Formats: sequence, structure tokens, C-alpha cells
Amino acid sequence: MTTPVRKEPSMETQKALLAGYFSRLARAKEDKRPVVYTFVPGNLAELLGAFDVAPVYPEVNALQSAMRQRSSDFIREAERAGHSEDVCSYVKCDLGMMMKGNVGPTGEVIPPPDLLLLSFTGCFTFMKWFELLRDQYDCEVAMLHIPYQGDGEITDEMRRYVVDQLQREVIPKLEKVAGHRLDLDRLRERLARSRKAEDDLAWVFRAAQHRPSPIDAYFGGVYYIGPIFTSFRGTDEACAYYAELRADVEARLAAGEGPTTPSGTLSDQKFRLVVEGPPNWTSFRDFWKIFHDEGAVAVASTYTQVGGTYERGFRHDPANPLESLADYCLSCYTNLSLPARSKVLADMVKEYDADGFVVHSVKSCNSFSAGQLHMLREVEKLTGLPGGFIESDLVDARYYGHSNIKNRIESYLQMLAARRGASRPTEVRA
Amino acid sequence: MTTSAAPALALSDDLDELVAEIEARFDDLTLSRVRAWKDAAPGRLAVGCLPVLAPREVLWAAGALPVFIRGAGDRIDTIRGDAFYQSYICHLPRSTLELGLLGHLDVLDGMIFPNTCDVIRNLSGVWQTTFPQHFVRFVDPPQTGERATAAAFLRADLDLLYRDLCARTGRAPEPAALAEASEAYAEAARAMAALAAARLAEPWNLPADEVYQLRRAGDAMPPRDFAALVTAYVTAARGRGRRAEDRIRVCLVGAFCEQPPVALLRAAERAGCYVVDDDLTLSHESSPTAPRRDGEPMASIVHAALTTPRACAVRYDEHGAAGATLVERVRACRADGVLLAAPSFCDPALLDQPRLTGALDAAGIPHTSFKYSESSGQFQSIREQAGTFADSVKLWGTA
Amino acid sequence: MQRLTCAGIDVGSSSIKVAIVDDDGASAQLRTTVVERIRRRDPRVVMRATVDSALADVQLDLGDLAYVASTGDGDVAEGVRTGHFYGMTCHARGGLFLEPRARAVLDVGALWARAIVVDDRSKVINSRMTSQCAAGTGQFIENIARYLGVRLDEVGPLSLTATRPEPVSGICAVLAETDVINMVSRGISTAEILRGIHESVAIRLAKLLRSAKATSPVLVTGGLASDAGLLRCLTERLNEGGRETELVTHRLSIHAGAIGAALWGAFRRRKLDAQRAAELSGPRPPVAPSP
Amino acid sequence: MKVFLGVDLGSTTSKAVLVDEAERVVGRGITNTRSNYDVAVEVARRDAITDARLAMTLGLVGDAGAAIAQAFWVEQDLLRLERLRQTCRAAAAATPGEGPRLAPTVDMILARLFDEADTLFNAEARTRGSFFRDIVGARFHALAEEVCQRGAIDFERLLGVYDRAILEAENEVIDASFDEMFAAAIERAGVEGPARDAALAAAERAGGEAIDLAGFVGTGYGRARLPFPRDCIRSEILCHGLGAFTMLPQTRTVLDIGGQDTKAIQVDERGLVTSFQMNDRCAAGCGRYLGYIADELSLGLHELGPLALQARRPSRITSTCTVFAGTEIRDLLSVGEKREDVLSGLHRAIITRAMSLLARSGGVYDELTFTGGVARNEAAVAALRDMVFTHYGPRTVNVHTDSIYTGALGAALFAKRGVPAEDLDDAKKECTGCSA
Ligand SMILES: Nc1ncnc2c1ncn2[C@@H]1O[C@H](COP(=O)(O)OP(=O)(O)O)[C@@H](O)[C@H]1O
Ligand SMILES: Nc1ncnc2c1ncn2[C@@H]1O[C@H](COP(=O)(O)OP(=O)(O)O)[C@@H](O)[C@H]1O
Ligand code: SF4
Ligand code: SF4
Ligand code: SF4
Repeated sequence: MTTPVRKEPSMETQKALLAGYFSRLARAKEDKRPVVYTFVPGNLAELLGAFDVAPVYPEVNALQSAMRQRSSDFIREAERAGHSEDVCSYVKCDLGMMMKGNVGPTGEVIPPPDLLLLSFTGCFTFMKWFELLRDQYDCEVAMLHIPYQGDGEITDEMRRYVVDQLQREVIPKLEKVAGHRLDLDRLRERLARSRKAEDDLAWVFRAAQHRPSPIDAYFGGVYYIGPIFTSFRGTDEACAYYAELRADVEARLAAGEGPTTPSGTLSDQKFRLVVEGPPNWTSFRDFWKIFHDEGAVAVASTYTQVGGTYERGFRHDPANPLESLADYCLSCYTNLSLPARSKVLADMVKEYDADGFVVHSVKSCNSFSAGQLHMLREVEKLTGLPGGFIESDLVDARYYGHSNIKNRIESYLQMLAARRGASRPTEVRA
Repeated sequence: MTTSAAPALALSDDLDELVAEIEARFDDLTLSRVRAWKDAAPGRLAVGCLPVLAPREVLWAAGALPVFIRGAGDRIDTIRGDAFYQSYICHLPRSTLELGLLGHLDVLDGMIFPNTCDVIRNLSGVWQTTFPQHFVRFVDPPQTGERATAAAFLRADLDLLYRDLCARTGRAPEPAALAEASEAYAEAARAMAALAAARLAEPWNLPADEVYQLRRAGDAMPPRDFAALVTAYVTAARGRGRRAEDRIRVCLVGAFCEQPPVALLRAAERAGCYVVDDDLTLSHESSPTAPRRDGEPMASIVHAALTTPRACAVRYDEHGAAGATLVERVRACRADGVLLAAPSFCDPALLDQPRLTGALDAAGIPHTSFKYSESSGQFQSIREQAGTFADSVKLWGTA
Repeated sequence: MQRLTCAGIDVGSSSIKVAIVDDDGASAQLRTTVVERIRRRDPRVVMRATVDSALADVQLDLGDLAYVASTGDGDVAEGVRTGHFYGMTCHARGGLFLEPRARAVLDVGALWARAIVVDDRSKVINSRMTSQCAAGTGQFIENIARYLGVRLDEVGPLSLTATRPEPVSGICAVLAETDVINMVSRGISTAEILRGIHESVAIRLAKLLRSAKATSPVLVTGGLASDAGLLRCLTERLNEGGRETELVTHRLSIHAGAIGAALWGAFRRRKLDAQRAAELSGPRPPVAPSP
Repeated sequence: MKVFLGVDLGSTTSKAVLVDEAERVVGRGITNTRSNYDVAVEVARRDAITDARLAMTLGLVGDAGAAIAQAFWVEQDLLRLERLRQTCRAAAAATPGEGPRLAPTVDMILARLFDEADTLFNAEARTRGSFFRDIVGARFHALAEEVCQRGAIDFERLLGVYDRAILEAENEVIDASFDEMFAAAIERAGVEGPARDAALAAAERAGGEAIDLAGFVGTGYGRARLPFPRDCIRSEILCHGLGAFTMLPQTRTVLDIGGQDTKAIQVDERGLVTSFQMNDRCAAGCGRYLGYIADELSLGLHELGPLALQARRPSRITSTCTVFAGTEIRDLLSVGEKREDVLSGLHRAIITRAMSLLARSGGVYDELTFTGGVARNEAAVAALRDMVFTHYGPRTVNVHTDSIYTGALGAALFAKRGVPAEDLDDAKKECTGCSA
């Protein structure tokens, strides 16, 4: 079913981008670049880029720590300092890292912030997180309140409100730490570059409509979104990366090949799945392997929409820079209402001709998880397909139960196979 | 106007009868009294409000009774509600859904979901699909403190809500009605302040479980009726003439969106504490005289919402003063210590705890903390903890 | 100061402990300790028998005692006790009486485990208690011992002889039994199984201590203090990663709660007497503590 | 006869079912999974084959059949009892210091057990689903108590001997020839004259037909450890769904409460699973919970249900943990609550958890089939009926007499339908535990 692991050019590029980011970050103070901490969903990368500040994404640090098996230590440290077992592990991982000297995932020290840009998109815990950070750093905080699309739409009031806050709160504070005024043209240039990369990324995700799918839109997808969800959006580097990625995928598509996975290329795809929810980072490869071993490929995922719904059609618009940033923040996946999220999932199942969908619920994240069981039922109703449900955590290894997840995934896929078998009697065995 | 009529509530001045009345109201999970209120006059609506910040004046002015929904505690088995939530999510949304699925909330015409946390935020979506007959509204009061942009946004939202509700009740969206509603709630708040003061002075006469159930009774009462009930209770309870026991005075602090079971309050008091202050029913605690701005009632309401009087975990702590505020409160009510309680799996409340305990430590105020769930039926560990805490304050004094 | 003879009754979920002390205000002396397992009998009856047997030891009557303090499930001692103190208060006091250097007390009983951080006056600074899951306490070990046909007092020594602990995956105190039975059939020695169980309990206890921010040295009290196998695993766990935590125990650890209660009883008696003396000249003081 | 085997290796019991080519059940076997998985599977499998053969034989016998069948199983249990006598002697001898004192007592108790064999191992015990271990254990217990009251022998010691001995005795596959046992059974049943000859002839005729194992599938909690090739393993969810659906074709919702897990399964009109939820790793709410409580109260498992049904005012049990519930009931009993009320509360507590799981899996559709060992408990069934009605309105709730075999039946059906012959040949080469 599989062939040996192959490295593709875009993978190397992605890795280099990330490494470059952390070493530039470590030099930020020498380079006299102000440091701004902010979050991935609703991050204002182009605006930060226009000010040439160095952004830090605490969630990215947390997930990188987890993939390097360091998160458990950090979480323990935060719990020792009085944090509850119950709360979001991203927060604890980040706080623990800070308590242990703020040494980042690459071993370089992450500089303290000059500004906490609390873009409060799609997650309430962000706010609590920054309250805790502010106690430690005693620096300027810019609070950007992104209203939730609770009633299912973005109203003019919401958009105006966000733009207003950008103008009166965020930009002035950035101007203060950066020491210069905003150059609107630079912002526009960046937005134009974002748009170009977004086009390529969306094309890559859409390629999963082919059979076999040349990509894995969940496990592979999280690598693809790395640059565009963080500081690289709006840069030439990102444009180059996405062009390269697209070329790689085009080549696989032409060759009729499936995605490259840590356990080899998955071309013999027995199940096409849509996945909801973030992955587990502490056992990322083992987690992926469960799907791989069953011949299951993710053809679409919602996690790859948390930092921008490009696959669903969102594009930055250089013509209306602030409105476009506002729309970007308002439209991130976790800022959608539950019925809207169910619809995204159902649409994905249909558009990508999936055999089923799996909800991965993580203990940490109320923003994602609270209501997922309801979504499961709703999507089942909308698509007529059964859904699978598994649970673990983002970066807290204690909550990842491999055999349990494996058992559930296997049972789920056998169930899909049995249903398929019932309509095609010769193929009872999956 | 029906809402401004004098209280129709006939109240006894006998304490036992009052307490029975309070308990009956607290236990009225099927909202039969709300139904009676609605039936008493045409055009009345009842709208459920989830914690914490619901625009109750706006509802009341439009002729809709705000009914605060704070889960069902340990009073029903959560069965179907559990189907909606994984084990690592707090209990409140489950029992709230269970109430809905059992038909107990059928009397409500709609539900308001204020942005309290991600769980309640998402519950609004669950509600939209599960109870399509309800008018469901999500309100997102800005967390940014009082800024012109925030006020304008909230104002637009509330204006719209007011107009929509009035369209349903058939009233004119008059500012005067808003002013009258604010006044009615101010009256309730004054009664609440008197209640707090009385308890502070003689906690042995106003036990925590009674005071709490009284406030919960107010969750589903017209504001002036509630004020009358509170006032009657305070008078009667003060006359109870109990003797003070050798107990310590504590503040009970938490997020208190999900409420602890009443038995937990009893367990804490029996373990040797007097609860002299708590933040159990947050939404009732607005300041007694809502600040008016240029005489324009909606502006006052918006202003009050943005400058919430009481710090709590689900509001952004703009000035980083949550700890200092708590220390002040403890000192103001001459408490010997603080019981920090938080619902299990409640991110806002639990993330706040280390910040609060840090401030208490710095101020030399003893404290202990525990988690609970509204449905827990076992208080052994809470009794142990509160008891040990009381023991140690008693044996060693405050420091 | 006058010497007071006081008793402490610790009503646990599996056994009842009684201690009698002489206290002269400055120092105290242990007169006797008695422990009796409840074994599905009426706790009130067991309590009374245990108290009587302790009194017989020192040849005193109930009436000779200056104060009888209950702790644990104190209601059981109604009719005998003078007053009540809470479990952690007593374990702290009794713990420091047994080991004055201790700065944390870990009480592991049949159903609960408590980590108690104390100062040198045995004041409780911080504490944590296990929740509603028995997967880390005495009953768990007891169940396993029963399945293995091992007497409780053999459990510790056996576990110490194990060389390769067998990890127990089923953390549940009830379901672990299946794992254990299966291990038996795979030919794994009793010692190794017990060691595996001890490891899994130790992980939980270490976590409890950490979350209470316990400081060294830690005195283990309660029934499991006599389980040397558990103590070894816990010591290893606590000192993982170079953290230096000294774990100590005492022959009378299981009596810490009862001893503490007796000592607090004496303390309270003096306080009440002083108040009574003052009463002659001043206003009425508050009533006795209400449990 | 061509047969297909389904094995459900559960956490507490191992079940085997044989179906023929018409998908009719021809044999069942069950044993408890206390100790060794391989042995448990092997015992269940052999029992199922023996059962099939016995059924075939008795089909030819006529009236005397029932008596012979009963005697047959008694014979089988006697073989194991003999093994137990040996292991008990060894265990007694190995008890440090006390060996010489214990041995005669142990021997005496076992002799009593042999005497009581006909009543001990009667048909009722079998239909109640009590296993050798439980039956013998309970009686040993009682006899030991009697003995210890009189003499100076330590009760705990005596039980210790039994606990060790039974482990070993159970861990053996007892090899016995069908024909010999059948002959002995005729003897035991007191069948004589022409009836005896007819029975012997039937055995000979039936013995002529080979039982040909044409396929097998394993499932259950311990399925990963079954000595079966991967292809012959099916998820227990699918097996329970199909099994329940086949027993009762109107089934749309299945609730299975086994020893260590609870499953709520929804199936469509073809018996295919559409959604499921599982609860595991915590004994609260599973069959083991009841077992634990039965131990606490010194009752037999089968006594719990009937007792609970006598309750008038069920107690409210708040502990979620099995162990804590154990203490809670002791507390409740000590403050004077009635045993039946407490038990009723416990059953309700279990079913409440199951109801949550059902809700989570999508609800309760008509009809609901309750399977697994706990479905044998009348009080659990009553509580389920009650709560289903409260929360979902009128629904049919089925409990099939064979419900404990649901998973194994599903597996056998998968074996019949699913695994093509050529694969099976391969499989047979790898498979050691199951070559017929
Ligand atoms: N020698 C021993 N070795 C191991 N465990 C023991 C020993 N003696 C008692 N225990 C355990 O200690 C527990 C009782 O401890 P105790 O502190 O008296 O509990 P409680 O106060 O809850 O009754 C029992 O569950 C038993 O398992
Ligand atoms: N005769 C009986 N009466 C009541 N309950 C029973 C009876 N037999 C078995 N049980 C219950 O069924 C459980 C075992 O169920 P089973 O479905 O065999 O589990 P598993 O498949 O996990 O082995 C036991 O734990 C017990 O609680
Ligand atoms: S709750 Fe979810 S979105 Fe929020 S910080 Fe945690 S992981 Fe991120
Ligand atoms: S209890 Fe906490 S987590 Fe739950 S709904 Fe309330 S604020 Fe949110
Ligand atoms: S896991 Fe076992 S010990 Fe823990 S709560 Fe569940 S039944 Fe109790």
C-alpha cells in the first residue's frame, strides 16, 4: 500500500521558513524590532509586517514544544504554579515555557513582548491568557474585540466596529511601539501578496477533490497552513513557498499519487474523510499513522480554516485594507456559529465526495469542542453519513490514548466499509 | 403600563412562610410562576437569559420578563443534555439543555446568550437548531472597557434588540419605558444591597443557603416584586434572634456562572464558616443607582454594561486589578478568609484562580480553593477542606 | 501547667483509630494507641469497642478524660466526643508530633489521599485531596492483594523484591483486577504485579503532592504509611528529575489523625477553661466549635 | 455439517456461537474470562462444539433428551471439580505452616461438593448464567464459614487456598471424549432399557457427521489478544449491532452493558451500524460495578436484581465511583435504609449512565434491544424501561434470552457472510487457537 518516505522540495522550504522565523525572533532585540505577541486566529500579519515588528504566536510555540515532546514539562510547571488540570493546555504550555526561561522550540530564547496584541477572535480563553501574560510582562496591551458571528452573519456594525478599533486602538499602539506611522501602501502591497499565496493554497486544498487525493488536508494540511497562518502572510517568501507547494501537488496529481506521509505515500485510498477539530501534537505521527494504516485520507478539514477560510473562498483585498482585515478576523472558522460550522463540514463532505467525517475533540479547547457532539448529529443529518468521534488533547500527552483512538477509528471505518459493502455485496470485507 | 404597577405580590411577614415561598420559587424548575405571570396580561413575553451579562432592563422595558437560566443544579438527572457535551466540559450547558428538552422552558419565548465564554457562546448555536421555536439572540458586550467604539457597537445591538422585542410585544420602543425599567432594577439592587449589609452584620441570622435561594428566586421575578420579597425576608430574618457561633467569616468567590448545589453552601457553613459575601448570582449585582448619562436611558444602560460594577472571571480585567479588588472586598466585609470555588472545567474561573490567590497571599489573607460541579452530590472533600480551613483560622488566627 | 489526659478518635472509612495522650501544655506524651478495622460492622459499635480497649490499656474511664476529640467521620463518635476537628488539621498536628521536621504530610487512607503542607507550628498552609476516584488509595491495593491472595502486611515486602515492575494499564481500582488476573495467567510474579500497582499509585500520589506544592520532608501517615513497597516507588517518583524530596514515615503513622485530634483536644480544653475563667468577670464568649 | 464460529472475548465472559449455513444457531458456549484469554476462548469454543453435537444427538433421542442433557453438563462440571480437588490439595499443602491443618478440611469440603453435584450444577444454575467458579465458590464459601465457626481454622486462610486453587483449575482446558461423557450422562440420568439403547444409537449416528468449521470471526474487549489473524477480527460494535439485529430484526438501538464497558449502538434497517458510543476504563456504570456491589453485600450476582425489584423508595446514590458507591451503600445501610431500596438506587445509577450514553449515540429508537450480561438483571431492565419511557416516550425494550451471546452471534454471522474460503486457509495456518 505504501512506498518509502520521500522528501519534496516544498517540505524543506517550509522547514527552513520556520527555522528562519525563530532565529530572526531571537535576534529581534539586537535588530531593534519591537516584539508583539498575538494569536493565530485573526492575526493581523500584514499590519504587523507593515510595521516591521516581530510577531510571537504563543500557540505555535506550544504546538512546536509538543511535537518536540517538551510540552509535558511545561504543563507540569504551570500546574505546579497553581493552574488547574482542567484548563486549556496551550495556555499552560506557554506559561510553563515562560516560567522555564522562555526558551523556544528551537532552543533560542523568545524575547519578551513590547506589546500584547489581543485580537480576541474565536476564543475566550485568549483573553484570560493575555491577562496572565500581562501580569508577568507589564507591557502595553492592545485589545481588539472581534464580535462572534453568533447569529450567523457579519453585519455592517460588526465590520465598522472592528475597523474603528483598528484605527483607534490597534494602529496607534503599534505606531507607538514601532516609532513610526502606518504606511498604508506597504500594507496594501502585503495584502496583495497575501492574496496571491492564498490563491495557491486554496488551489492545493481543492486538489483533494481528485481521486486519489494528492494531499492529506488534515495531517498534511497543518504543514501547509503553517506559513500563511503566521508571520509569513504577505511576504515574498510565502508566495514562493505556496507556488512551490502547488507545483509539488501538481506533480503528484499528474502521477496519480497520493500524499506523502511519514509512513510512505498513500495512494491506495480506501476512505476519504473530512476531519473536524485540531490534531493532537504530542503523538502527531502515531495519530496520523492510525489513519494511514487503514488507508484513510483526509480530503478536507476545518482546522485548516482557523487562521483564515481560504479554501472556503476568503481573500484579502488590497483595495480595502482595513475592512479586509476586519472581515478576515470575523470570518475565521472558530468565530462561526455552530450551525455555520456544521454547514461548512457538510459542504466539505459533499464537495470532496467524502465517505465520512471524523470529529476529533480536544479537551483543551472549549471554543472547538463545546457543542461538537451536537455538530456531529447535525452533519449526519445534513449528509446522511455517519460520523466518527474521537477525543484527546492538543499538547497534553496525558490525554492521548492511542489504543482507544485506534479502536474507535477502526470501528468507525469498519462501519463505513460494512455500509458500503451492503450496497455493493461483493466487498463485505474492507 | 403593567410593568410599573405596584407589586402584586402578597407577602407574609412570617419567616417560615417566607422561606417556604423562597424555596418554592427556587424549586420551580418548570417555571410555573413565569407562566402565571405571562397569563395575567396579554402581550407579555418571557425570555431566558444565560449568565452573566444580560440586558435585563431592555427586556423588561419591552414587556419581556428576563428569566435567568443557571442550569438545573442537582435537581434533575441530566440524561439527554449529556449527549451534547464531552466529559471535559462544565455541567451548566447540559442541564440547561435538559431543562429545554424536558419542556420546562417551553414557557419562554426566546433566549439571550451573552458572550460569557466559549461554552455559552457555542450553546447559542446548539439552541438555534434544537429549539427553533425560540427567538435566540447572541449579545456580545464588548470586553474592551468604555471606549466610544465599544459604546456605539453595544448601543446599536441593544437598540436593535429593543426594537425587535417591542415589535413582538406590540409596545412602542419608548425611552421612558427604559428609564422606568432601569428604575425598577435599581430598586431591586437597593434591596439586594440591604440584604448584603444585613448578612454582613449578622450572618448567623441570614444563612448562605437561604440568601442564595432568595436571590435565585429573583431569577424569574419582576424586579419590583423581587425587591419586595428581599425586603420582607431581610426584616424577618433579622428578627430571628439566633446566637452567633464560633465560626469564621469567609468570602465565597468564583466565576459562578455554573452554580454550586445548595448542599455545598450548607456543607461549607456547617464545616465552621459563615459566608458573609459571595458572588453567586452575578447578574443581580449591578449598582443600586445606575449612572445616568445626559438623561438618555439607553446610554445609561450601555454605560453601566461597559463599566460593570463587579469584577468577575468572564469580564476582561482591563486594569489588572482583579486581585486588588478582591483583597479590598475581603477587608470591607471583615472576612477571616476566602473560599475560592470554581466549576470543574471552567476555563475563565480556573484561569483566574492563580491570579487571585497570588493577591490574597501577598495581602496575608488565608484562602482555600476547590472545584465543584452543579450536580455533585458528595461534599466530603469540600467539608474536609472548608473544615480544615476553619480549624486553622480558628486555631491560629488570621495570619 | 496542669496535665490533661485526652483522647482522639479517628473514624476512617476502613478502620477506627484511638489515641490517648497526656499533655501538660508544653509537651505531650503518648499513652496508648489502638486500631480496629471496621470490616462491615456497625462503625458505632466498633468505635465504642476501640475506645474501651484504649481506656482499658491505660486503666481509665471515659470520665477521666479532659477532652475527647473526634476526627474523620465524627458523627460516628457522637455521644462520646467533646468536640470535633477536621482530618487535615489532625493529621498535620499528629504528623508533626511524630516527625517534627516534616513540612508536608501525606495521608493515604482507604478511600482518600490528602496532601497537607504545614509549617513548624503544624498549621495547614495548603492542602489537596483526591477526588471521586479510588484509583490511588488503600482500597485499591487491598482489592488487588485480595485477588492475589496476599495478606496486607506482605504487600510491601513482596513489592520490594520485584526487579521488573509490570506496568498496569487499567488505572481503575476495580478494573485493574482483570489486568492483574491476566498477568497472573501470563506467569508474572506476584511481586512484580504488586510493584506495578505501587508504581501506578505512586504516580497519583506524587501528582497530588506536586499540586499541593508540598515541601520536603514529607511524612506519610494513614494506613498506607506501613506499605514499604509504595514508599519506595513514591520516593523514586518524587525524586525524578533531581528534585530532592525526603520521604519519611513512622511506626505510628496510621495513628497520626487520632493523635492529632487528642492533642488539639487538650489545646481546646485549655482555651475553654481560660474562657470560663474569664467568664466570671467578662461577657459570655462564643460557644464551642460546631462540627 | 458446515458451521461458522463467532467468539466474543469479553472482559468477564467469553462466548462462542456456532451457526450453520442457514445462519441458524447450532451451538453456544460460555465461560468466564477470569484468567487466561487463550484458555477462555478455547473452553468457550469447545463448549459450543459440544453443545452443537449434543443438540444434534439429542435431536435423535426423544423424551429422555432433557434429562440426559442436564446430566451431561453435570458430568462436565465434575471433571473440573476433580481438577479443583487436586489444585486445592496442592494449595493447602503449600500454605506455610498451616498445610497439615488445612488439608483435611479442604478435602472434607470438596467431598461435600461432590455429594451435592446434582443440585449444585443443575439446569437452573446454567440458565441463570452462573459459572463453575461462581457456583463452587459460593458453596465453598458457605461450607468454609460453617467449618470455621466450629474449629480453629482461619477463614481467610481457607478462602486463600480456594482463591489460588480455582485460578489454576480454571486455567486448564479439560480434554474429554464426547462419547464417554455421553455414556456417563445416560448413566447419571438413570436412563435405562430401550431408551438407553436409543440414546446410544443416536450418539453413534450423530458422531458420524463431522462438524466442519468453515469460518470464524473473533470480537470483544480482548479481541486484540485473540489468536486470530487480523482479517478474522471484527469490532465488537459491529458484531453487537448485527447480532442484536439478527435476533430481533426490529432493533434500531442496541444497549450493551458488559463487564467493563457499555456501548450504545444505532443500526439501520439492514442491521448496519450508523453510530455508536462507548464508555470504558472506569467501572462505574458497567457490569463489574454490580459484581463489586454484590461482593460488598455478600450476595450472588443473580440475587441483586430480584432483591432490587422489591424496593419501595429507591435511595439516591450519588457516588460515581464503584468503590465509593461500595462505601456509600454501607453508610446508607448503617443509617437504616433498606437493602432493596439501596440496590434499586444502584441499578438506577447504572442505567442513568447508560441513558446518557444512549443519548450521546443519537437517542432511543424503536425498538431498543438490551444486550450483555447486565441485561440478565431484571432490576436493570426495569430501570431501563422506566427511564426510556420518561425520556423518549413509549418504546419497545427487548431482552432476548440469548442476549449474552449477541456479540458472538454477530461475529459468527460475519464469519458466515464475510470471510471467503481461500483466506481462511491462510488464516488456518497462522491460527493455533482455533483449528477445529
Ligand atoms: N500493613 C499495611 N500494608 C499496606 N496497606 C495497609 C497496611 N495496613 C493498612 N493498610 C491500608 O490502609 C488503609 C486504611 O488506612 P486508614 O488510614 O486507616 O484509612 P481510613 O482512615 O480511611 O480508614 C486500608 O485500605 C489498607 O489497605
Ligand atoms: N445471571 C446474572 N444476573 C445478573 N447479572 C449478570 C448475570 N450474569 C452476568 N451478569 C452481569 O454481566 C456482566 C458481564 O457481562 P458480559 O456481557 O458477559 O461482559 P463482557 O462481554 O465484558 O465479558 C457481569 O459483570 C455481571 O454484572
Ligand atoms: S481554548 Fe482553544 S482556541 Fe483557545 S487558546 Fe485554548 S486551544 Fe486555543
Ligand atoms: S461554568 Fe465556566 S465554562 Fe461553563 S459556561 Fe459558565 S463560564 Fe463557561
Ligand atoms: S476509574 Fe474505577 S476507581 Fe476510578 S472512579 Fe471509575 S470506578 Fe472508581
